[in-house]
Parts: sequence; structure tokens; C-alpha cells
Amino acid sequence: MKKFLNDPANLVSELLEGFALAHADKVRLTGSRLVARARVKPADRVALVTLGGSGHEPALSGYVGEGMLDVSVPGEIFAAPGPPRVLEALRLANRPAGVLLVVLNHEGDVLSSNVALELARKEGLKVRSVLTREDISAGTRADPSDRRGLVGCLLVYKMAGAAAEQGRSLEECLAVAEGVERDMATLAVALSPATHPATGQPISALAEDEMVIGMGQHGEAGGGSRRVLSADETADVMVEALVQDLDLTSGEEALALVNGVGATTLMEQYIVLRRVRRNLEERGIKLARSLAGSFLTVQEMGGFQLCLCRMNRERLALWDAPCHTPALSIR
Amino acid sequence: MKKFLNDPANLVSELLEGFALAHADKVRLTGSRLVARARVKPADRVALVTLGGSGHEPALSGYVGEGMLDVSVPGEIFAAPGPPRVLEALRLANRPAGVLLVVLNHEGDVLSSNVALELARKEGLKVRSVLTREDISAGTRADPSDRRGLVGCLLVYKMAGAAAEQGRSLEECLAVAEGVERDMATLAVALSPATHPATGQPISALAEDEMVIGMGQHGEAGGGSRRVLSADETADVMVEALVQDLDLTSGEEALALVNGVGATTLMEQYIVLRRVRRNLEERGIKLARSLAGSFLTVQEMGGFQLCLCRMNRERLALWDAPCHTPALSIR
Amino acid sequence: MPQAIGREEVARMLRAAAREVIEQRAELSRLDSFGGDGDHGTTMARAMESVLAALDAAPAAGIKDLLQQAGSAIMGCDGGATGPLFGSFFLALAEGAAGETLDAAALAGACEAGLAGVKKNTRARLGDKTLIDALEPAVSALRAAASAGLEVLSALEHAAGAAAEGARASALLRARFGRAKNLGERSVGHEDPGALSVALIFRGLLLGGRSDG
Amino acid sequence: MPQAIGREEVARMLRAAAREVIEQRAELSRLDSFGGDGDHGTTMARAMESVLAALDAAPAAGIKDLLQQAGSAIMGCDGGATGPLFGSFFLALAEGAAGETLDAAALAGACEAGLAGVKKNTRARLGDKTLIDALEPAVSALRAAASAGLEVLSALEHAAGAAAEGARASALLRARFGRAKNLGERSVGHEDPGALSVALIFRGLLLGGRSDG
Ligand SMILES: Nc1ncnc2c1ncn2[C@@H]1O[C@H](COP(=O)(O)OP(=O)(O)O)[C@@H](O)[C@H]1O
Ligand SMILES: Nc1ncnc2c1ncn2[C@@H]1O[C@H](COP(=O)(O)OP(=O)(O)O)[C@@H](O)[C@H]1O
Ligand SMILES: [Mg+2]
Ligand SMILES: [Mg+2]
Ligand SMILES: [Mg+2]
Ligand SMILES: [Mg+2]
Repeated sequence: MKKFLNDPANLVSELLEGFALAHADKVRLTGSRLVARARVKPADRVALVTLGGSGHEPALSGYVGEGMLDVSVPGEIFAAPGPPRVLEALRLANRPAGVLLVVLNHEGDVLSSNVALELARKEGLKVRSVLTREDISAGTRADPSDRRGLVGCLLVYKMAGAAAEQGRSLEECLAVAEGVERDMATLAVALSPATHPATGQPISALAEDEMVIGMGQHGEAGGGSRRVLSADETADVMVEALVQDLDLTSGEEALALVNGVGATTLMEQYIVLRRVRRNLEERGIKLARSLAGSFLTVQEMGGFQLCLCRMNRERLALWDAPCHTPALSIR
Repeated sequence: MKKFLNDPANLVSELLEGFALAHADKVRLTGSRLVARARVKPADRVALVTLGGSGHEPALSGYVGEGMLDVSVPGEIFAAPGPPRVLEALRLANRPAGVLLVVLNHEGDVLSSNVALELARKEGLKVRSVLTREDISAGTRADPSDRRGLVGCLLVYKMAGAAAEQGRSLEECLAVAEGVERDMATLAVALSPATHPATGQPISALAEDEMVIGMGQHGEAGGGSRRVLSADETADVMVEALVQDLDLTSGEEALALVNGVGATTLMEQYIVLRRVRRNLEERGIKLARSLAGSFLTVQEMGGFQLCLCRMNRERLALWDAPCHTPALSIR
Repeated sequence: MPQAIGREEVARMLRAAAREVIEQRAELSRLDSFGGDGDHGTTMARAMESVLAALDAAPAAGIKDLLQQAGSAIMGCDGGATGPLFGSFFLALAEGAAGETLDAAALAGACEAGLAGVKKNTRARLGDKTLIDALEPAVSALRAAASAGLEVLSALEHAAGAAAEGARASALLRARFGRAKNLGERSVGHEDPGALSVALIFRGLLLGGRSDG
Repeated sequence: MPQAIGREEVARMLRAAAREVIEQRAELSRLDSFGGDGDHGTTMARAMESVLAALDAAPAAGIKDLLQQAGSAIMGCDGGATGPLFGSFFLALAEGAAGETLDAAALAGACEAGLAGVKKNTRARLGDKTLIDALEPAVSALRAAASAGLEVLSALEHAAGAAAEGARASALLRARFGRAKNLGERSVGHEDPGALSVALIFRGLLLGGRSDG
């Protein structure tokens, strides 16, 4: 492994120190390594909290800030934080308007959140939660619990975050989050593996002429491996699967998010995005909003996630509402 | 080479199509593949123009937008645009307040700019230019023409761009740019090579236990290769060299920019940035502003550039002025 | 052979279990890299280091306290899927461990409570290629040995053997929980890392119980 | 052997030069990967494709026009360091090429103008390991052969030989311009890709002049 690291035991605290430094105008570290907004949102607005393993920078803490999250609980590398820190975050965010916890569907995150939510409710905190599980690699008819949470969480942070900022109630924010969650789908493709920064060992292996559509969040396998396709062919295969899953039809509007997971260049992401639009337009689907960038990474893995979300007037307005976070700014 | 590409002949036009799509609110393509602001700046403000090869996304076009550049001229992959397109950009940007052309010191960019500037002046355009050459890998006493232009261009775009936005004259904007250029220094370190996306061939080679401090913008070699160091050791070596070059002394203020060049994760960049601050603080130098991110990449190369810039009150104000571009937002 | 174990033995057993796991961290991560994210060893080692630290920090009054400390320590670290599962195992074990000492029947009862604690947190059952595939056989073997009248460490030996066998056999299973489930059929062929952790813990408990301090 | 070349010959020569370069694009990029950014072949091929396209698009009136078209085409493409240098070579060559035909002396004069055009754009001189190290010997050889009274294609043969020799010898030099200069001593050992391009162009001009169309 060739990475710029020191003692692996300090990885997460060191990266958080640099993160807080680089974004001191937007975030601060507090308590047991919680990431909170530099300026607290008024207590009459719903707060958004999320949790997840580290090693996916800028996610998830990169979305703490005006218009999106209030607190994030970064775990160790690829490992969900334990329930006590999640509970601490819920307490920190607690307010009359209530707290919405956004959980990505991975065993560790779900287990920790369930324990923490139970304790929080016993303490009388006003908390609701939403589970993002938009990965379609297990197939359209798969048990929903088999659908992993991938980069789509970003859309939930953004649109539910905008609703919260506008003063909507906890139930309303939850409804926005659940609606977005239901109407989005993601598929990941990998070309080359990641190395775990603490063990130095590669996670999964990929031959020189092989790619995997359906790769998980951490380089763990999934989907089937196949001969490498061109950018356009890859985009076409993925759009087809996502459009099927969402049952997007002519006349509808969608948002497309191309998320580079590490070593895949922005150049490639732009090339893919361009094809996504062309493909959607041929189907009569309007690409109303689009993003390309490395929003949720898996170390230096090569590949990307493509997320599509059905949009409507309300969602477009929530998407266009301003946000200013370390990893996403809209104004 | 494992990349998501189609016909290499269309690489640049395809990536620009996706780029313009992803950032339609900020930029538009015009003329012979020029990138211009979506909303033109008033003609009584100086315009900033830059040029450079593609393959370094988000640079350079990622800095076109409010508060930074007005027009960029993206060349082919790693190849400067020819003089005619540079001239076209100067004409497009031309205005009573004048145009400042920012050129990174690479042979191709300099040659094209010189030809284009001569023609522009013959046409009576009001144009000045500044050359960024802040790479210190050739040594402190090196011929300035041996100092390459690396990620420091970003600081010139930002601070001269803010001066332009405030309505300062062409001579004043030029003075800001030249001052920043004189007071900044960059050093690059590489861990693993890039592949040229059109040829599919690696550029330079690096053994598993080897790193190069002094690597150039394109993966072309430079500096000496050495045993891989830890993040902290690497940061210390680089800060020492940069502080020497700039003659930064106790009591001064600096901006630090950690620029990941491709496969180096944000996690690593944050870890490095943290050490940069500690090192500077031990020297009594205040880290007034800091950034980490992949601002100017070299395909999937592993490594980063560290840029330090001497700051003062005027520069801090220019730095903090708002900007909204595809790759940098400050408000 | 003692008929029951006390506070001292349990402390020694916990430390030995932690050491077993920490020693095998590389192998545990390696197994996790086939279908998971390659970090089970890192995570378990972190959890077990925090158990050792907790035991060092505060001398516990009794067995219940000791197990509680261990459970809280695991629960409190960033443990991915592992932390809440192993944490709840030890916390429920603590709940089930009344009294100054534990004989075979009491230990079996406590472990049954521990298993139930885990099952409250996951829908995974026997055959799903998770840590359950080592834990449940171990607990059953413990109960059977206790019913047969074996003393506590002999009973634990049966449990450790069953756990090891369960871990080994998990290689034949197809994952239905955890990250490896997305692999489907291709998850067959490697031991489940979580099941191996259970086997290592039981092995450590046994070794710790047998050692003289 | 003709004493002079006309419009038809020059057009054929330019096309042949373009083909020579395009054929060797992989080798040119490979040489550029030692000290540069590995793209000289890609860039030269792009430049030469645009020369071919320009020649196809608009039938030129005379030799000057032809060379002007070639120079503008190279200048107009995104050519990195190469474009402005080779572009200015052909543009200055055009300026220096008066009349309906070129004999050896006229071609030598035009090439001297071309070399001067390049030198206006760079401070690199003989020995700096750039395209000058093939171009200047070629132009000198052309002038010497013309002075000795050789006819135009024989003179060009001398020029092509000198260019090839210059490119070969550039391997021994230490780069002082272009991206490779940052390599210092380590730039010694490989031919300069730009110098090889010059050699290929002269070789192509000769082959094109000799062929029957
Ligand atoms: N839902 C679950 N139920 C039971 N055991 C599980 C579950 N999810 C994961 N495990 C166990 O945890 C192990 C993986 O742990 P670990 O790698 O530490 O967590 P993570 O998957 O968060 O990286 C698996 O081998 C399996 O035994
Ligand atoms: N300043 C210069 N003067 C003369 N020749 C140069 C100069 N810079 C580069 N060259 C020539 O150009 C060649 C490299 O061209 P190319 O790879 O196409 O450009 P770039 O360096 O922009 O990638 C070098 O081998 C050298 O011959
Ligand atoms: Mg994990
Ligand atoms: Mg180049
Ligand atoms: Mg794991
Ligand atoms: Mg080159």
C-alpha cells in the first residue's frame, strides 16, 4: 500500500483534525469526535443527524453545514460508530422541533442506530429515523433489507435538510426523506480495488480486463464481474437498470448523480454524465439536475456510482435551496 | 489502462459536454470550445482569462465563475491550446476595463500565449498577462523560467479575481496577481504514476517503496526519488523547503493548500494538512487559511502538491471575498 | 478441576479471549476481504483492546460487573456490525450471570441469555453464515455438557470445540446476512470471520480458565 | 532528377511527411514519457492530421499557400509546446518560399527562414536537447548541398540524413528546455521526441518528393 499515513491507530482522529481545520468556517469537532455545524441552527428547526464509517471522505461529515446535516458521527475506517456515540449525537442535536436520523443500510449502522434510537426514546428525545437503501444490485425484487445505502444519502440530506431549514415539522421532513428514498436508485461499478488503510491489504480483486457492476460501498463484491466496457456502454447498462427499477417513464424528470469512488477521474465522470443525459433524453426523460464529483469515496478504488432520483416541483425547489457544506455548495 | 472512456479522439469534447451539463448554472461552452461564465461580468470590471491542457479536472475550467475567472481555454489532454483559440478567448473577454491573462509556466502555454498576446495587442485589445511559476523543485536559486506553474494558479485566480470583481483597474489586478505569484511556492510529491488517457501508457514509473518529491504537473519526473516517508515526514520535508524558499518567518501568516493530484484520498490530504499546521505553528507562522482537495489533478496519479502563500490583510480580504465556481465556493 | 469459577477466573478468561482474537487479527481481516470489507480483524482487535483497557481501568466488584465492563467497552467502540452484536452478547451474558461464582449450569444459562441478546439484534439464524453459526452450537454444547454433569471448564471445552467446528463448517454456507450476502453463491468456500471470532473467544475463555493466572 | 519542385511535389511531400509522423506516433509518445508527459506522438499526430485535413479542404494556389495552410493548421490545433514551434516553422517557411517552384538554393533559403521563425519563439539553441538539434543540422546540410550545386531532392536527402543524425545524437544531450529539463542529468540516454519528429518530417518530405504521386 502506498498512502500518506502515520500510525494507523490514529487515522481517524488525524483526518478529522485536518478536516475541521480545512473547513473551520463550516464545522467544528465536539464531544467524542462528533462533527457539528460551526453555527448551530435555530432550535425551532428540525435537526438532521447521520452516522457511518470513515474512509469515504468527503462523506459523510462533508455534508454537515447550512442546508444539510447538523451533526455527523464518523466511525472508524469502514466501521460504524458504536451506539453510545450515536446517542451522544442525538442528545447534542435534540431540540423542540425534533431530530431526524438518516441511516445508510449497512448492518453496523443499522445495529448501532437501533440501539441508540431505543435509548434516545427512553430518554424522551424526539427522534425519527429514515433508512436509505437504494442500491439495486441485488435485483429489483430483492428483499429491501438487501438493498445497501450508497451515495443516495446525499439527496436525502439535501432535500430533507432544505425542508428542515424552511421550518417544516419533523413529520414533514421525514416524509420528504422517505419520498426521496423511495424514488431514488443507485448502481455502482468498480474497475480496480481499494486497499484498507489500516491493514494495507486490498479489498477484493479485479483482473485487468474485468469490471464489476453492483460493487458495494467498501469494495466488497456484489453483482457480476464482466469484460470492461466503454464509458458509454457502461452508462447505458446502468441507466437501463436504474430506469427499470424506478419505473421512470417518458415525460418525467430526474436528477442524476455520478459519484466517483476514488481513482476515477472527474474527466471520466463528466464523460459518463454526458452519456447519461443522452440516454435519458432518448427515453423522453428530462435530466432536470445533474452532479458529477467524488462525493462518497471508497479510498482509491476505481469506479463510480450512478444514482437517479425522480424529481417533481417540490423536490426541485428543495434541491435548489441554498446549502453551504464542506463538500457541496448550492446557492 | 482501466478508465471509462470512449474514442480517445473525442475525449476533450465529451468531457466538456459533461462539465457544462454538471455546472450549467455557472458556465457555458462557447466558440471553439471556450468555457465562459454563464452570466457575463459587467464590462467595467477587469476580466480574467486562463489557458491550459485538459486532463487535470476540475482545473482549469473549474474556476470559471463568479469571483474567479471569466474565460478559460482548455487544450487537448496535457497539451496547451494553440494561439488562435487563446486569441479568440481574449477577444471574447475584451472590454474597456481590460483583460488579465494568467499563464502557467509550461512551454506550450507560454508559447501559445506569447503568440496570442502579440496578435491581440496588434488588434488593440487591452491585455496584460502574468506568468505563474511557483514550483520550487528546481531549487531556490534556479532560473525562474525553470519554475513550473502548479496549483498556485488557483490563488492567483482567486485573489486577482476578487480584485477584479471589486472594480479595481487592470494595473491593480495585475499587481495583486504578481504579488501573490511572488509570495507563493509549491512542491509536488508523487507515489504512483498516471496513465495518459489517449495512449493508455503510464507516464513515468515508480517502484513500490519509492516516492518523488519534485514531481511535475503531468507525471513528468523531476526532483529525486526516495524511500516512501510517512505523511508527517513528507509534510515536514515539504514545509521546510517551502518556508525556506519563501523566507517565511515567525509572526507571519500563511495560506496552505493541499492539492490531491488524483488517487490520493481526501483522508490523506487532511492528515497532511493537519501536520502542515503543526509544523508551521512550531515555527511561529500562523496558518491563516487552509484548503485540502483535488483542485488540479494529473489523472489517477497518487500524490499531492503543497502550496504555501504569504498572506497579509489585503490578501485575506481578497481570499475571503465570495466566489462561486464549479470547483471552489467561498461566501 | 473446580466446580465453579469466580471473579478472578472470569477476569483471566476475558483477557485470554481478548488476546486470542488480537493475535488472529490479520487472519480475521483476510477472511473478511473475500465477501466483506476486509476489516473484521481490525474491528475485533479494537474491540478487544478496549475490553483490556476497561478491565485495567476499573477493578470490578463481581462477575456481573466484569462482563458488563467488557460488554460496554465493545459496545462503546466503533465496531461496525461486530460491536453491537458482540457487545450485546456480553451485556446479556452479564445480565444472566447472578452470584459470586458460576458453575457449568449457571454459565450455560448466562450464555443462553447472551445468545438471546444477540438474536434480539439480528434476524440472522443458524445457517446464515454469521457469528450465530459458531455461537449457537457453542451455547448448545455448553448446556448439554452442564446437563450431563460436567464441571464448568470441561463444559467450556465442549463449547469451544463446538464453536471451532461451527466456524469451520461456516465455510460451506452461503451468506445471508452481513456485507457478504451480496456475493450470493460466491460466498461459499471461506469461513465466516465473525464465526471465527466466536471460536477464538471461546478458545480464549477456556485457556484463561485453565491457566493459573 | 528535377532541378526544382513545384506545387504538386510540395503537396505530395507534405502529405508524406504527415504520414511518417503519424505512423510513428507511439514511438514519439514513448520517448516523451521518459522526461515529458508522454504525449508528443498524440500531439504531433493531431497536428499532422490537421495538416492533411487542411490540404484536403482547400486547394492551394501555390507553394507559399500550401506551406501557409500547413503552418496555420498546426498552429491552430491544441499543440502544447510542439504546435507553436512547428507551426511557426511552416509559417516562416511559407514566407521564405517565393515563386512557382523551389530549387535547392530556394528551398535552403526558405528552410533558413523557417528555422529563424522557430528561434524567435524559443531560447533553446543547439545542444539543448530540443527539436533544434535536428532542425538546425538539417538546414545547414541543405544549404551546404545547395551551395555545392546538388539538385533539390539530393540536397534534401542530405538534410534528412543530418536531421536523423541530429535526432540520434540528441540522446547524448542533457535537456535544458521543455518538460524534460527538470530531469537534469537523468534526461541523458533517450532521444528527444521533438528532434525525432523533425527527422521524420524531413524523411517524409524526401520520400514524398521522390514518389511519383
Ligand atoms: N446482521 C448480522 N447478523 C449476524 N452477524 C452479522 C451480521 N452482520 C454481520 N455479522 C457478522 O459480522 C461479521 C463482519 O464483521 P465486521 O467485518 O467487523 O463488520 P462490518 O461488516 O461492519 O465491516 C460477519 O462475518 C458476520 O459474522
Ligand atoms: N522551449 C522549447 N524549445 C524548443 N523545443 C521545445 C521546447 N519545449 C519543448 N520543445 C520540444 O517539444 C518536444 C515536446 O513536445 P510535446 O510533448 O508535444 O509538448 P509538451 O511538452 O507540451 O507535452 C520536446 O521533445 C522538444 O523537442
Ligand atoms: Mg467494516
Ligand atoms: Mg503535453
Ligand atoms: Mg467487515
Ligand atoms: Mg509532451
